[in-house]
Amino acid sequence: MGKHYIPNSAHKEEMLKEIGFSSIEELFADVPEGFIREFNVPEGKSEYEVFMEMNEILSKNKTVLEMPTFLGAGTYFHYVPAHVKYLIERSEFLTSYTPYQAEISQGMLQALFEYQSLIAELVGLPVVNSSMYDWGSALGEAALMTVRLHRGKRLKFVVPKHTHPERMQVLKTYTRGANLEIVEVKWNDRGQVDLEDLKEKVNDAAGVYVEIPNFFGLLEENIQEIGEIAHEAGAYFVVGVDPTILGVVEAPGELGADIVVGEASYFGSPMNFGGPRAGIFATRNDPKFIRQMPGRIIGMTKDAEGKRAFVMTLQTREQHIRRAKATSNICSNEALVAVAAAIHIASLGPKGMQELGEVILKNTAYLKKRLSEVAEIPFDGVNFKDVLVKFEKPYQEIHEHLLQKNIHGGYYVKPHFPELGESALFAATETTRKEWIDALIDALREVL
Amino acid sequence: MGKHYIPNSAHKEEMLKEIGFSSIEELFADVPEGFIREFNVPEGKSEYEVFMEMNEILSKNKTVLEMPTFLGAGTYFHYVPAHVKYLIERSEFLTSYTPYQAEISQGMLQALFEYQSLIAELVGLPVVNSSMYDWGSALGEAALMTVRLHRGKRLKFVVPKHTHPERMQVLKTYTRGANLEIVEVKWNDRGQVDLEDLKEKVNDAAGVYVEIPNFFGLLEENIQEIGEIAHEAGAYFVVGVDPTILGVVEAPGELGADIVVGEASYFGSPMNFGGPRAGIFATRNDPKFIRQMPGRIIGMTKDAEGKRAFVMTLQTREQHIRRAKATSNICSNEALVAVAAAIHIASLGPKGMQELGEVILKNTAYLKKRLSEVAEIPFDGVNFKDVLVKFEKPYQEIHEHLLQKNIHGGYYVKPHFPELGESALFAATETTRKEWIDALIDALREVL
Amino acid sequence: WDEPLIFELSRPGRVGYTLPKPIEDIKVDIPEKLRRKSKLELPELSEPEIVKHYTRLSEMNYGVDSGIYPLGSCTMKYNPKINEEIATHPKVAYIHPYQDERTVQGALAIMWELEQWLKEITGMDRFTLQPAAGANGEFTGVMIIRAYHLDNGEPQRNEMLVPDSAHGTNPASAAMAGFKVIEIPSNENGTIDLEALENAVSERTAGLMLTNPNTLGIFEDEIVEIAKIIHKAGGLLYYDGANLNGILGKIRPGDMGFDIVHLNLHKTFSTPHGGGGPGAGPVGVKEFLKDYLPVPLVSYDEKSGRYYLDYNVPKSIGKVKELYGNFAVLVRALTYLKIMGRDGLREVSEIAVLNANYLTQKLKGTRGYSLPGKELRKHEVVFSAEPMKKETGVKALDVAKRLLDFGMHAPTIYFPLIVHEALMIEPTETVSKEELDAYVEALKRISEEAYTNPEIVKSAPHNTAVKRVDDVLAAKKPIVTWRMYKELKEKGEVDY
Amino acid sequence: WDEPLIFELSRPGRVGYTLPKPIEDIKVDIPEKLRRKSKLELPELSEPEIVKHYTRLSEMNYGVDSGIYPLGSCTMKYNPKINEEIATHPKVAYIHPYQDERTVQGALAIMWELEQWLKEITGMDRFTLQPAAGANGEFTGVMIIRAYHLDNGEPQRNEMLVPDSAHGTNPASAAMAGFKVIEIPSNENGTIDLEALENAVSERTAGLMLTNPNTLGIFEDEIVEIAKIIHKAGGLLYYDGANLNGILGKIRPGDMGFDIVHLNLHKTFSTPHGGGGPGAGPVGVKEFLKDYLPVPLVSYDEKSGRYYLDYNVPKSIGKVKELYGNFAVLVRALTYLKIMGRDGLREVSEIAVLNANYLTQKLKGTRGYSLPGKELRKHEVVFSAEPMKKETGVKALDVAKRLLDFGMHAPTIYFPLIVHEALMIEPTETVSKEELDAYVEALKRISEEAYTNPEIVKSAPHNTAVKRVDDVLAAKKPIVTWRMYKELKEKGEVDY
Repeated sequence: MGKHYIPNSAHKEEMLKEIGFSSIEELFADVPEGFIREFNVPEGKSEYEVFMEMNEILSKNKTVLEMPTFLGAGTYFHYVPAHVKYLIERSEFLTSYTPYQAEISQGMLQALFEYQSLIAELVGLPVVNSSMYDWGSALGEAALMTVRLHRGKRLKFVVPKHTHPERMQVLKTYTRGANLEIVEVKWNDRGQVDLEDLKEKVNDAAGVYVEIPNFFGLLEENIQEIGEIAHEAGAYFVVGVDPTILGVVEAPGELGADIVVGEASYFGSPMNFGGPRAGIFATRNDPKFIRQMPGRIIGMTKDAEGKRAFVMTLQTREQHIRRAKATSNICSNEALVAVAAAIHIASLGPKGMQELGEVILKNTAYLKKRLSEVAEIPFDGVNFKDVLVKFEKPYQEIHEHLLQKNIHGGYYVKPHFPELGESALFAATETTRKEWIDALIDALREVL
Repeated sequence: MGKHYIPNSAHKEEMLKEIGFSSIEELFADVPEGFIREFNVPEGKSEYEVFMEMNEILSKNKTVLEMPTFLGAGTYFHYVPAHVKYLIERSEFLTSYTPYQAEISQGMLQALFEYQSLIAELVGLPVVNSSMYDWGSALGEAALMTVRLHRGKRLKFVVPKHTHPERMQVLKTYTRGANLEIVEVKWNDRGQVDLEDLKEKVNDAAGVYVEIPNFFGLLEENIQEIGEIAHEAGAYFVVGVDPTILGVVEAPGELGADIVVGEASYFGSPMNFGGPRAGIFATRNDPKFIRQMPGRIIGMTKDAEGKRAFVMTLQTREQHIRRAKATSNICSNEALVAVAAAIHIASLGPKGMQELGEVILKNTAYLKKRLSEVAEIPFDGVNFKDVLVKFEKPYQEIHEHLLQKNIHGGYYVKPHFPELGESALFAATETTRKEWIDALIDALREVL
Repeated sequence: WDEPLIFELSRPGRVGYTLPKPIEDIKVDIPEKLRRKSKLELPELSEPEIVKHYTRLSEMNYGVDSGIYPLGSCTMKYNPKINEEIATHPKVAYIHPYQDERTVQGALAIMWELEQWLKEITGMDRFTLQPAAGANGEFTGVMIIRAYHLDNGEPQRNEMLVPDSAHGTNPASAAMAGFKVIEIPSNENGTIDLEALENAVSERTAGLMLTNPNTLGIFEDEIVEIAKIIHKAGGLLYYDGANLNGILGKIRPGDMGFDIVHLNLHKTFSTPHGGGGPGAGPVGVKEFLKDYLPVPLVSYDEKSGRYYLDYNVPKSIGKVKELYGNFAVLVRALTYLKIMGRDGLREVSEIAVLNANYLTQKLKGTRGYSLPGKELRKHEVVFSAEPMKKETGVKALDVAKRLLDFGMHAPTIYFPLIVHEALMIEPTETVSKEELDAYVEALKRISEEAYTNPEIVKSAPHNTAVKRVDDVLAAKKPIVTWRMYKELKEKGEVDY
Repeated sequence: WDEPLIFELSRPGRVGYTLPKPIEDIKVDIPEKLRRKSKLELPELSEPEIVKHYTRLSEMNYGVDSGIYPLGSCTMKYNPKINEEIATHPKVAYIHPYQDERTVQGALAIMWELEQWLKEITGMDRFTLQPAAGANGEFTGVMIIRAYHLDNGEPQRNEMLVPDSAHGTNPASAAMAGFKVIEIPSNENGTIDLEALENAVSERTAGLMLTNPNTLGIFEDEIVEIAKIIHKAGGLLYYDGANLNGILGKIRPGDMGFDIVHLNLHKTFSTPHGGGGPGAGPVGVKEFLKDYLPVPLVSYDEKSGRYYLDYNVPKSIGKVKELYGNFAVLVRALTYLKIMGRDGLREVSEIAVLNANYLTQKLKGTRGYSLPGKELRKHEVVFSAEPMKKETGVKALDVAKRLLDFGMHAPTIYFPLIVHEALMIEPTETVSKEELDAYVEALKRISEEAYTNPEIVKSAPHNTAVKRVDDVLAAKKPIVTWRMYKELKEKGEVDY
């Protein structure tokens, strides 16, 4: 029953006596009668029994190590170097709280400062917070920030219709309280944001959002133009980015973004069935922007002896001080996930980042080429990770056949975008192996 | 190719230049011509590729978590609490060397001192070294020590014939150089050391050895008598012990042992296909014994300011000082395995040790009871972990049937002791589950 | 020691990685205007250097495994290592959230089983495990309240009541959901002032957000009356689970009248806090609110014996986070629950409360610290250093910093806001009597120092890697990235 | 800081474990005379306390991840974390050595594949992976030499030649195998004196144990002649693999004429040393010696595609360790080899040698340190502090202790024995140029101190958790367990 976690279980009477109580019940004397009850949950077990139980339950999962998997759509099988996991499991990092006491938390503070710094280099904006929950919640916060930047006078936020559905849902929930209207812009026949449609809808927008790459896995070719359209209309330009692309694609900050959001956990974390993750949030070095930023920020300063030191800063924006007027309600964030990302990014360095981007581009191109042998690829353009494929047959049939062949096919897109027909996203990363793709194409040929 | 482990790969020319060399080849100029060659091994690979390769190879193992397993015979499936593994993987422990520089190695030194201390409490002898390679090599060293204690004047070492075959083999190899004669004592019809036979053979012996429990899993009932017989003949008494029994069975030191050996890795380490392990080596607090001890020993002392400190001690016995005249050639031992054992033992405490012994005794008794329903149990007495079972049919047939039922049967004894017929050792520990035994008995019924 | 920034350790040419080669060397043309042209100024280090850097940084950090960490309202209990072993299992790490349900039955079973435990522990009827942290859970909860009232045709219910002792996230979350926040004062006992509450409720009342035990560690013993007032006014009662450790396994929020609950798995349920996250903030609701929960829920189909992701939530507020929550955190919590069980969970709150009261009684009466509110506490206690400040000039902050010198983590300070110079101490059940005694000793010694040698306290800490950190400077001259630092450094505007 | 002994942290009643209940509550009667009656004085602690204790102890220890660790002849290179991840995989941990071979094909494949790598790397024809460490490997090797000569009807070959610069394990292992040890002197170059060797060989010569590069870090450039002398005399040439890092991937012992080789996987092959073990010391032999190897070997049956344990070794020396060796260590080494590959292994020795020579040249000429032997080194270098000792009284030991003050690990000292006041420095390939520069700087600074303020060096270390440790006292008054300590303490014989 876990008594091994509770040292003073053995000293109840002694301690009670020392403080003049006669029983544990007395310590709960202020609880109204009838509230204290027996719970209907199992008795405690030994660690061994639970180890076996959890192993047994987990054995029912089939991992991507056991089964070639072409799922992407916002979650990707990247390889995380072993030293990243090893380092973040060190208990001084793992078991610490938010670094309220800077003097004994310099390690975590510096690691988070480094995370912020590394993200700044990647996204090309110098102000970065120490993480949001994920890309989706970062997008929600970004939208709200554009409203604050407009002092609440603009209540429209423009997004491509082909924004990732999960993120779109989070965005909508996040902005409902602020009565923000989410306006969707069409895609054109190349699967890219329709600039004409955007121009029609941009008026009075607080912000305009675009993703690199977009939901179809395509590089949006007109990022800069979209930013210009936004800025001309007085809207702020928010870019969402998969940061693994940033060794080969220009930093969004250089492309005109006022706010950059994205997913940091693509570095340093395994997929973990979708969580934990960590949202990137970056903005311009401008007091107006900084004041409106959500989330924890680590800053550099000095100590009483003039030595460099790190500390949580700009806290007057935050909930524990500003309460109802805070820039966000966020308190716990995803610090350890951010540190893992930092270690991974630092391990890659500039050369590794570029190489990673190139390997993924090439593997995606190979997957696309092979898929085009057996199915329709509706959109041309450059793909990164995801490739939209359109089938003649109901995709569920294809999916079943692949499963039988011990292959996990792609992400079914029709439920979100019925106009695209029986289409699915198939994804490649640096971990994708030629023999997997060969087996996929063989299996597809059998069923198509 | 692993350049990520080698920081200066990037600085070859710069460094060579600084020290006045023009090429790496020049650094190898003293190597006779023709020796430097290309090796016929594969090119280096990325960490991800090797991760996948090793995973694939390992997937061909079937673990005891996947398959009820009744193998024991010197290696047992004990459960190791997760915090043990977690702690010994901390890099300050894991990546340190033998603690030559005491001032920056107090952590490992104290942990090993604690290991020695915990073992001393278990075995009832106050002098313990910081580990041998395993039980078998500790036995070999113990035999050699009894010879040294006799100044080489006795060259006979008496052991039960039913000593574990692996340990017997190691003992023989270890003592061959010293021309020690290994004399085997018969077992009686209860599977215990035959005292009459022992008395006949004990003359001029340097040492007499016995195991708790013996190879058949039985408690030798006459440990004290065996010790007395040894001592009367002027021989030293060496006891080998499975330390997991010592919460319920008297400490060998209290039963008359001069030297205790055993396997420490039953605590703190998983089976690991048989290694690493750690041999226990303990003896009396008597300068005569201490001087003849093999292996590293950690001692308590003080530092220049009078503060308690720990250090490797009694090194004049050892190879790096004594060279050919050392008490043993051992240098690297099994320090981390010993620390793991210490953490595990400390976690159990006196109550846990007793409980562990009792649970194993009871589970073994249950296994024995159930096996007796379907086969012959040749020896009565109290079993701990192993139970010798004798079948009418060739055991290989039975083994094949069990395998087909996803059960791994016991250890086939006939190759070592043909006189016992088609017998095998089946083992239980605290990890054995009722449903495993039920399945085993069902499967045995089918084939017997 | 001083550890340079990783950028300062960089040497051109070094690499800390190996990547597999591409499957085929296809040339891919990124449109010219999108090709990266700006310099990617990342550090260049080898793996051994990276490992040394972060190993050293870790050694400059204090965690639960380093010593007592009695941060009030944070429940910094021991994080069992078995949780880590299970949660880092390949069968957890290497599954994709969009896998066919037949290939992730283990993951879904874990989520489903965790929900059953949480339901029984809280007395709620349905849970979402999606929220990533407490505040994310609060937001989920108040969005449900919002949706419920709108659905009931009561759009005027736009006022959220929050006690003045509440966590800052409560008003912040309510505000994010579009509510007007009404603060309810506490009485001299440290609990909610019933009269003020009566006066505050109206047809505009959406609900009340409450922790119980509250942030003073005091059990809101008038909870039955509170619930009546809120429910009678048509509002909903929201339970902030930050302090559940004080009643775990003994008392259920659902039985006390709460309609919605969020839990902090990284507090009460022993998952590590990771220096600020990841946490997990599941939200449970009573039956009548379950149709508002975020999608998807995890359901079990008895007929097929299969777990599945249930998107059939008619009035769902949508999603508050991508996918299904911080799954690896959920795994840890379930592992913990199975080990603790009914008997263990109850032991948790009993010993947590014993420890807090032991500390309270031992420290009580020490010069300089007063004890506002009722004496009997649950899992935590709030002392005030106001007398000390008045008499010696030593502030709660100074006390906190001085504690660091003794190798102990400080309590939460200056919270709750209703206590001046607050020292909010939550020992949890996983510290030993000796640690409590040592903590009391340290606080007593600091009191002595304050009255005899206040300077030593005011200038603390003295034995830490860095001396007192200047947070005013940090806010005045924000440097939050290497890029900003370099710029200021080049301009000669910083000397650190 | 000071961390009490775990016994001193004990409090009656605390437990740090949970055990499953027995399957059935059968009463088992242990014979009265065997029942434990003596008290089991183990400490009683909860898991959080145990974790804190060992976390603190670990923080009082220096490892490869802490900084430079240039312990000569120990090859303290970086231990890649991927090795740990693979080696702690459940498929490694949870297999029993006596499992049916069909259920452990993965484990056997790993051993078999590792052997293929080691064969090619050393130029040997067959390997045993059984030895647990270097010395255990040496013992295996010399036992094979013994068996070989006996088998050839030459029982008189009972002399083992060992250079005076050899590791202590060489003579110790030879003696354990029953050999008489004959020491061969080194010449002024630091290599074997050929003439002395010629004079030493006879019909009693069993073999010569040699490291190359030797313990001075110098390549035995007359190895061809050495091999000829030994072989002509009827002896065998044994290669001590401790220094293989100096020639890894470039030169093979087998090509140089060695008949038997042991390797230290925990040195050259990057497996961690664990504070003194576990290591692994595989032994490889030329074809004509393979029938003497310990049982079992791992073989592969092409026909069935199956790996198996091969007990068919006709003249086997038996076993030198239970079972098959330190398997989990073998897994780490194979992981390393696969990542490094042909190109990486060569890079290892090239950079290891570059680093050692860089350090040699940078330090050379510093007052107080002389450089005995040839200048060109391989993986390590031995300086002598004899001039310093003569001129200032500062000994090699003092230099070593002073280095600790700079947060650096000391070199091996007083070894090899042929160099007085030896400082044996092996940087390995995994340290950076800056670390080398800092090390040279520190040694130069110590030299300066020795000549200006010797006391500061002689009384070092000053910045460590404990000051210089009294090892004379430790040997004079041996206290090696808590039990011994308690006894002496009770008698008042110790004040620490």
